[in-house]
Amino acid sequence: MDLDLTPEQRLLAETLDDLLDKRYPPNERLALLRSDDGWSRAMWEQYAALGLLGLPFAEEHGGAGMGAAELLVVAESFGKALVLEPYLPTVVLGGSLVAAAGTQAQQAQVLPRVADGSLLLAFAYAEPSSRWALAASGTRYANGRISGAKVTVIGGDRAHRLVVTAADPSGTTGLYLVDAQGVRRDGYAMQDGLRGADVVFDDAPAEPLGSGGDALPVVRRVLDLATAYLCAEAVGAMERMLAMTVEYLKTRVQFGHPIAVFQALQHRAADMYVSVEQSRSMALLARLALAPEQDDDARHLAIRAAKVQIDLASRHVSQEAIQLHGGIGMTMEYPVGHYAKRVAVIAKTFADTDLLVTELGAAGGLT
Amino acid sequence: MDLDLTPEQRLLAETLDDLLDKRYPPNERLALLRSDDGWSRAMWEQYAALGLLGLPFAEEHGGAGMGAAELLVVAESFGKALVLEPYLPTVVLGGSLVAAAGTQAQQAQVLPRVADGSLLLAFAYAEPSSRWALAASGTRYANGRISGAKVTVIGGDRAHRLVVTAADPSGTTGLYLVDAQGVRRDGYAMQDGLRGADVVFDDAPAEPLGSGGDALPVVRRVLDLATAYLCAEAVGAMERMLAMTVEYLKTRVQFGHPIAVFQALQHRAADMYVSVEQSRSMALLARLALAPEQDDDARHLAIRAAKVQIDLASRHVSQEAIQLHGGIGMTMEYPVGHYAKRVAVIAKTFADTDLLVTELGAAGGLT
Amino acid sequence: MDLGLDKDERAFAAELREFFTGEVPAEIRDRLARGEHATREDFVTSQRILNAHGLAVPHWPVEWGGKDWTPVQRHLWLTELTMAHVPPPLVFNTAMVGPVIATFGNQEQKERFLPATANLDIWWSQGFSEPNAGSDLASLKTTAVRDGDTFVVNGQKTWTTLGQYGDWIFCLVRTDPAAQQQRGISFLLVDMRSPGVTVRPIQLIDGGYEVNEVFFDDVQVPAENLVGELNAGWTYAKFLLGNERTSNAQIGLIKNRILRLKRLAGPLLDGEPLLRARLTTLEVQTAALEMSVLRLLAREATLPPGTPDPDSSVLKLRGSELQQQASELLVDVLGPAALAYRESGDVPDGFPPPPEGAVDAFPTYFNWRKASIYAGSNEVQRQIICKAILKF
Amino acid sequence: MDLGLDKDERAFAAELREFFTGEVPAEIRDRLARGEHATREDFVTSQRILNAHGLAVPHWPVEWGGKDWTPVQRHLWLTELTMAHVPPPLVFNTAMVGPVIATFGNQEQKERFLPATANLDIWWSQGFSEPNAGSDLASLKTTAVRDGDTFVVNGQKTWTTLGQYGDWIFCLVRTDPAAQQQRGISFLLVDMRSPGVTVRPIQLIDGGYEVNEVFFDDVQVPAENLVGELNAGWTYAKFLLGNERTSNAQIGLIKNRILRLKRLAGPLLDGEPLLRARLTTLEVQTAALEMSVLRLLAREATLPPGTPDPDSSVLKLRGSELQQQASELLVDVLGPAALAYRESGDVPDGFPPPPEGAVDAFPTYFNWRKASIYAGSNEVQRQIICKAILKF
Repeated sequence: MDLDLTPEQRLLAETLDDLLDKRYPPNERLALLRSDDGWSRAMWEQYAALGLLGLPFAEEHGGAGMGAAELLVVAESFGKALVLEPYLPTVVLGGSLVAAAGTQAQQAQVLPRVADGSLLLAFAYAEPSSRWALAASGTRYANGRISGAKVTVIGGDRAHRLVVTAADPSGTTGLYLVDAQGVRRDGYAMQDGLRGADVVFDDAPAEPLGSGGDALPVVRRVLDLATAYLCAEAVGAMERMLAMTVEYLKTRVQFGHPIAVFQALQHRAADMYVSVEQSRSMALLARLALAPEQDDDARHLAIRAAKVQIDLASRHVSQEAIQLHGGIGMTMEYPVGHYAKRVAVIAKTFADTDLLVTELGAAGGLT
Repeated sequence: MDLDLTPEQRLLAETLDDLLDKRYPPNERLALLRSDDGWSRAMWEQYAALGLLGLPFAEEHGGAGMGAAELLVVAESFGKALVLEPYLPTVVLGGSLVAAAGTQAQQAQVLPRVADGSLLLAFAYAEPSSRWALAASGTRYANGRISGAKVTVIGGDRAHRLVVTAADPSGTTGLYLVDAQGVRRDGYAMQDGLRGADVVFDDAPAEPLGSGGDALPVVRRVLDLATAYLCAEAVGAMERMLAMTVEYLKTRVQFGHPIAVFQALQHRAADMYVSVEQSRSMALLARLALAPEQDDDARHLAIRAAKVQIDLASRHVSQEAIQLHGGIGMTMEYPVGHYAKRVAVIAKTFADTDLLVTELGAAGGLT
Repeated sequence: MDLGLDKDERAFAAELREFFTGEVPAEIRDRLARGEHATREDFVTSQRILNAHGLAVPHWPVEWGGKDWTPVQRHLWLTELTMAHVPPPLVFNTAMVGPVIATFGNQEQKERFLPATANLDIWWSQGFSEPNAGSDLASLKTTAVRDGDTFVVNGQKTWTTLGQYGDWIFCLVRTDPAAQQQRGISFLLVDMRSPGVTVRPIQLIDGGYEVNEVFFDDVQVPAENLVGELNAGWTYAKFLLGNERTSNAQIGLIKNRILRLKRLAGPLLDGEPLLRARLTTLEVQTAALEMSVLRLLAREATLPPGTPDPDSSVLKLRGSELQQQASELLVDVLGPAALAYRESGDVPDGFPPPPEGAVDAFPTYFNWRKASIYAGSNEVQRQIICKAILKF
Repeated sequence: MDLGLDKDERAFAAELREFFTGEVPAEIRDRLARGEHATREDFVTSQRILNAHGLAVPHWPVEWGGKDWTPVQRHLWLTELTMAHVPPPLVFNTAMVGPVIATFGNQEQKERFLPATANLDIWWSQGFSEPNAGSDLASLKTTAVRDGDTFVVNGQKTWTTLGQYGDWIFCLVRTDPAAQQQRGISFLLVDMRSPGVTVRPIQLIDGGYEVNEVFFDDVQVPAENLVGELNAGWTYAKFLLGNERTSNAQIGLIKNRILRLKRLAGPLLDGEPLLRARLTTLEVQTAALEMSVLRLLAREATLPPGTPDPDSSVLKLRGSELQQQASELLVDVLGPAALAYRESGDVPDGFPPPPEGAVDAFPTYFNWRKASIYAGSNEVQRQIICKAILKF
């Protein structure tokens, strides 16, 4: 089996890496992080121009009609540059949910505007005490209106429309489109600087997405895609942390030598390399699992297994990256800590390692 | 609080260490290991002569009337030399059970003969599928007779009398004295070379120990003492593994240098030291918990906490000791592997780490 | 587990506990208990209350406000104080420059500085590390050139904790550029309000401003501010760093964190066996660390002051690891609620309030990565241990 | 998880699986499945069956019995074979000396040795390590002195795995004592029945005899047994050691162990969340390792034979760690039932039979400590990785 990227995917990766190397140096990223939006509208337009914002959508909806693999290429490049723009909430979560569950009319209404960059989406599912559960309970839909509260909505601060889970009167979790105008939002930076919001719905007008019924299977499927996206992003971030650490070891002089001569540090850098490589392998497994011919359950297990590996590895790599840098690695001005923050947030997004391991074990593992 | 040994305890430790340095060099130990008994009758007489076999028993029963602290001094010295004699089953388990639960007559009958070295005991409680449970189920007592099977009876191959847990007709677990003549035994070496046996009771004559009733509280108390004993023994073993490793690093030459110059190995030796020191601290906690004024529940938690620390540390220390030795560390002819085997067995004696951690957690931890 | 203490020691600890909870304002202690940082005012208020009761500098010489306590008593003082969520007496004052001045300073310096230092009338900063002198402190480059009655100081210090509040800074400066490494370094006290001193706060990845760069640009320092002998500063620095053998374990802090973890996790633990097992294992390891502290204290009396001890490195190493583990567990307990970065727990009307810990879980995790870096990185500690056990 | 394979590769694997389970006696495979060691006879029987079907040495040149397979096919061959509990073709024959003779030997050597080596008519042993040349192999001291048409060999080799069964041994010997380190070493084939060869088995801590010391005391070796050029043996050894980039991961072995762990643990796992979490994590890490194997195989075609690759070190490192973890988990699953040391599961009449795994759990744990020591210790592997990433 060909495990490599296709030439087109490779070109996409190179194009993006070039663009981000130029347009996303750490100091400019830091300025964006401190800006009002927290990210760059200009970059967003660039992504639209490159076709990234419609990458997975059908061509009839202004998309490029590509598959999950291309999304993961974007993710890894974005992970390397620690991109701040709301690609995950708008394209990967919101867009995919509309594409998967929306009626033709909804898709035609939403997706072209996502693809051209004029519409930002977010997916609101977590509730104040739901921890990692997907089913809606405190947010309720009835008669075209939603009431309740959602928390930690990634990209929820600037999204124009929200895809929202809510329990209908029968208790079934459905998906609804809600215009952000009709809700109250408390926007904030997340721990990694990316933006999010808590959202209060007070009889907010809501339109069922698609034909109704239990939305949890489609939510699970889209979260699997988003989890694989996070895995690829984390691999990009880990690769950079390793590269920065190696570079630092070679240039930082203490006791009259570059500290790379100290064998204890060498071996720890080697262990970091091992963690990165194993993670790259599991990100590949996640990519393969997303092939259309795989069945949903096998895909779900494989992607969640990938996340376990990547969360364990990224904790190891990020902690060692800071440690081997010493004090400088703990400062906002130096990039390595930002990568550490991003992977720490990824490790707590959609599920934590304990939950993933417990559920995998209960399902009988991978075999 | 004075955390040190008393001068008398220190003298005991020095006397024992001296004796064992002389009488228990690794090659003689290896010969004993391969002998029929698996240990030395001559050493047993020595221990009797030194008063070790009656250490914790009342003077009226030929004992020295000392406390648990002295037993732990013996344990640590025995751990350093990897002593093979059945001190744990005879004195710490069997003797203590008789002392704690036996009638005056039983104590008078058994303990002086333990103290003078003429009587070997063992404690038979584990059943084929009981895993770590203490309650007897498959072994049943009625009308002065026991039937059933016990497994992994430490020292059970040579013991003259067995202290046995069995369920009486009401299902209560009691303690019984059984003459080894009346049972069938399948003796074997354990994984660390110390001896044990499976025992089948086929209407074996049995005498209730003490006044009957639920024996589990006294069993728990004695196993707490024995667990503390194992902790001290493991600390002695770890100390030796560290010392051997340090010595080896300083003398083994590769690439033109003693391998102690390699910083990656230095740091791993340092981490071994940390593990040994933390274990020593927890062995001390276990010793303090055995003071008569402590209540049973606090003692139980403290000793089991000590075992958690010591099991984790001894796994780390033993694995690293072998690794840093390389191939030689894996041979029977070299002592370090024998220490590794002993601590591996200790980690699976009376309870494993998972069980200890789970029960400690369920009890609300240490505070 | 206070099995390592005798009856008198327990009574001593109880008395201190009563004092700390009774005399230090609950408002301050509650804030710290909630995971917030002590403000400058909190430090000052608390240290002055302690000082008024003779409890700010118990380890100083009695004539300068110290107590003739045993090492265990001093340990209990710090642990109880921490566990009562009292802001600790400023370590730069009480554990660092104070003992140096008391031991090596002249009478004028003692009279001028010690009472003010004990009462936190002077807020001291530490000027040791430099951008190119971290683990390798002896390679420091900040110079002090004698010019008549003054030294002229030029250079840069970094990682100066809470330097933004500093009144004075004690510095290691190179006074003999020709001398090798550790020789030629002196211990100099500098008024931070002197012209030419610039403090630049550094933002850390937790979002806070805890450390600073301090720049010296032709700063004039009266020669009388030299402590001890010229070019003997390395000795004083070693004394200072070797002085606190057990406080680096920060046992009170770790125990506080464990108690808080249990409180915040509550019934969650029953359904999360993996989390509970990690927490329990942390508790066990903390008990081991605490007993290691007591063991070292027990032989402290036999060691001359300033003697290094490998077990002191063990305490630093384990202490930092356990603090970090505790900080990770708090993130685990909070879960998704920890993801939003918030300055406080206040939310607009009608929004769900974040649970306790949501504000500080991640920042604490990020911030405490420092514990294995500062005060002699854990790699340096391993090196010290090696040296002791390999006898190289 | 066979997500990394395409349809053809899966079919290829299935075909092999069918062959292995159909053609290799169940009696042998069942014994291995129960955790017992393969006997000498098992190795011979199995390898001859494979050889008869052209499946013993697929990675050799086609003219000597090899197959023109892709790297992935070769990997599947080894993995399926292992997972079917077939004793692997003897690695010293098929992966070590065979390829060296096929690549560097002369025609006479090829004809004389290769067919017999493929068919296990000759049982080869490896004579590389010496008591003072372990990780530092280049410091080896065994000498071969040319004397007319023979070499006279003196010295000692050690850690010779299964050397007690050996017919011949391939040795690294020093032929030019004046040359530095790696230069001056030759690759020599020695008949172990020659006078002066003594084999002494070494008992390992698992109780078994797997490795040996081999002593050479004025052993006469015909000069025609020199492979390749004099003093060029280091090159051949490097070729030999660098030849197998992915088999060191031993992925089939680890997967077998995981399957067995699950089978033996059974319902125990439901009540032991900590154990189950460790097992699940091991499974995840094994999936990562397997995918790493496939990634390296995918680019194997682009690497010249014998080129070292840091990712090969990653596979060795992780493979050995995961094997060791699996062996620890088996001990955890057996619990107290693992404590008795038994040669077999047979017990006297009326005694409770030990559960499956009781016999081999602890011995396997002890034995597999070797995995991080042999074939280039994990410290050496880390050094190789460092060199590649630090580009020192």
